[in-house]
Amino acid sequence: MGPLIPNGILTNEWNIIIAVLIGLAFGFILEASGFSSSRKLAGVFYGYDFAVLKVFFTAAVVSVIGLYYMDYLGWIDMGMLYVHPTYLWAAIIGGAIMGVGFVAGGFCPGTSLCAVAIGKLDAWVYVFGIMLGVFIFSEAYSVLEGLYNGSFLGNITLVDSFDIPANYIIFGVTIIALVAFFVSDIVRKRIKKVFY
Amino acid sequence: MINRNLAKILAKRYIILASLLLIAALGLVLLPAYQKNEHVTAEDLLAKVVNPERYVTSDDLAHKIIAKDPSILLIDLRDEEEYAEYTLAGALNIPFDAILNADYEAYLNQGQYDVVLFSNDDFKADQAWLILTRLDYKNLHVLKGGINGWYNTILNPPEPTENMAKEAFERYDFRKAAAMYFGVGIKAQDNEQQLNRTPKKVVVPVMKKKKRKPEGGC
Amino acid sequence: MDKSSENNRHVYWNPYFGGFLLGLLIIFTFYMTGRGLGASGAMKSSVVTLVDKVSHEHTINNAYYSKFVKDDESPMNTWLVFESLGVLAGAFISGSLSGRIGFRVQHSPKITSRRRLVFALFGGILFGLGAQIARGCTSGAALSGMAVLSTGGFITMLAIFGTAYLFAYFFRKNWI
Amino acid sequence: MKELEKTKRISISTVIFILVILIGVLTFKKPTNVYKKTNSETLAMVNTQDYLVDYTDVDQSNSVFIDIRERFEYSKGHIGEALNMPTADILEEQSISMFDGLRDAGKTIVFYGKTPNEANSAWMILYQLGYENIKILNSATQLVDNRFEVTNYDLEKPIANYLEIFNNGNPENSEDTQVLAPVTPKKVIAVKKKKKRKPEGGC
Repeated sequence: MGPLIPNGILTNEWNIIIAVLIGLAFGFILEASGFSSSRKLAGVFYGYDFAVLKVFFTAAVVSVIGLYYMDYLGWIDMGMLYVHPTYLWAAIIGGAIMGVGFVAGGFCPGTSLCAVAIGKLDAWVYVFGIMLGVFIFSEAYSVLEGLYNGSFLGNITLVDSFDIPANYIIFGVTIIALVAFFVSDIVRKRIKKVFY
Repeated sequence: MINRNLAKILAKRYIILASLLLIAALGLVLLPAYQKNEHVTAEDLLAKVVNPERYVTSDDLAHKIIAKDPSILLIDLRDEEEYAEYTLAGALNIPFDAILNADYEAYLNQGQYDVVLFSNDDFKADQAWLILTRLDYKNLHVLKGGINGWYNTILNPPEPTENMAKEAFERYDFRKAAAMYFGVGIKAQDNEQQLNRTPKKVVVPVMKKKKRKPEGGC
Repeated sequence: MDKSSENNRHVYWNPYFGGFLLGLLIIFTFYMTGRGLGASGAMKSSVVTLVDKVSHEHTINNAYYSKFVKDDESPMNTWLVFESLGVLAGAFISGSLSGRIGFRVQHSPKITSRRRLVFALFGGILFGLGAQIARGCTSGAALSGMAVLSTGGFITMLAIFGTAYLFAYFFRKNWI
Repeated sequence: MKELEKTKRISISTVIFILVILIGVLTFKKPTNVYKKTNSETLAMVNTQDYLVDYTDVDQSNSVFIDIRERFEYSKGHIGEALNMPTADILEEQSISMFDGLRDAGKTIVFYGKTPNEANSAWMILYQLGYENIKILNSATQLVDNRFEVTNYDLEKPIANYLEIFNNGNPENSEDTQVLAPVTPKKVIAVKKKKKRKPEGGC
């Protein structure tokens, strides 16, 4: 049955409308969860606020469980979904650069857009920085092309990588997430409160 | 009392929520695996099989070819030699063995043309139709009777007898005219010309269907 | 506690609730469109559009820009741009409901606004660069990738948070 | 940490989420008929002629004839022992259990219709569902003078040398008469990509 638009059940014109609606909900959820505050976001790295970790892992676990249930029940065709491609070194190095950027700037692109919407000036600067970063990447593309296109492993999932059935992986991820929640609560109690 | 009980439950609320999540994940592991049908289920396939709409009669097809209907795409499922010998006007050759080749997918799996499959009879064409329909390809049709039927009705129609209805005569006239159109029974016709013409190469610029391409999103 | 909007400003959703709804939203997104969420793609589109406006020649010659420039449509006409417009609107609605709207620079009391802005710019540049290399940011690669168990998504997620924790020490003054 | 105190909404939504999953699982019905053969396997089988059987070659003691024509045609006349099962009914529960029984008993099932073409679809669907003991009677059947006759049938055999028909009635070969020859326009087919697209995406 699903996904609806790629299967032609809904016409492509809906794509734009749905994009705006999804964006609305996305922005609302991020903002209401407090992701428009850079200090709240950065808290995850200093142990005074684990909202990022909690929201992020809850979302990942809920979505992966939900999607696989829907797949089981035949409501959605997992084969039709876009699987983020794996370029091993690009993912590691890109992720590392993003990590430094995250802790230095205190936002990621999605949250910075939320912060832009409610008038945080540092987010405006941050978004400008992202655009500058994109610009730098594009200009230096000839240098980075090898990294960008290298070590391509295909649109693989963990099922392909580890050769374990998806259900066990999901179960493992759920346990990891729950342990992470538990540990984060312990850590937060020990660390000096930061008011922001 | 109630408050105290409530407080007790509330103290454990996150543990309860966590175990609910764990149960949901565990359920996924424990659910019995089953084999899935890809694309069209057998029941839907049967419903399509029973429906005679997939058949195109040779008269209809002749009408469409003569009217130069741009929406039909004829696919000849016989092998290359037979195709080279004789085929229908404008038909494209996809040998029966090759219908699942990725090269031909663009012709068979598209929403632009009404694809008419044909072979000598309609046996092979029906089988191809069934295999392709199971893949959920749309707009596929089968020429009823195949080339043999085409021969018997259009190229070499049986003459109606005196006591037949008027329609039969009209049909006969049409078939005769159609046969003429397709180059049969025309006197003083250049045979060589005919022979060279029939197995014409069909030029088909195909836009490949968009494959799932890893695209740099950000 | 949440009587005045001043107090309300710092009261956010239970993070589990936010995460739960976000998870449902991801499911919905995949169910409707077959793709995940994203954010930085919109910024890339804006950059491409800007550069294209300044010098069309340049975008065509550059191997990276030319991927996104088509003759018949604007590079802004992508799913992610519309989604990002929705994000802006949605965040504005949520912010105005809890009284969080207002132009200000948020920073730790130990640093100046100026320092915060410099670091924001620096972080933004790095994030923009990294997001392009890894083909996605936290929402596009990590979150949506994890929802379909994409290996790349998990690697990106681990790389982002791993490095962030490693470097957190050097930036501690900015936050604590 | 005010937000952590508020657990009402998350509890309610979790319960609803679990409920939806539960209802989904409880109401879920497994697909009854599952393809056992892939498309390429089917194609390979179809290309052999193993599934066609001549009337004389049928091992009468170990075979069951099934007439896949409509009921009234069957009632007019049929092969001696044949059962009737119109194509539309082959996936009914009773039919499937009958096929299962016959398969387990090691019997061969022979489908026939007016022509092999008619029995083709029913055979193909059941073959794809994994019933390998079904064959098609490679014969035409018809009712002649109230007697049901089974005649040989030439499957997919070209009935004529098509070229001959062009030669017939064209005895003289003149070089200069292209006037009447209809020049079929070269068909230019631009196949556009289909509506159904793989989702693309990324961040």
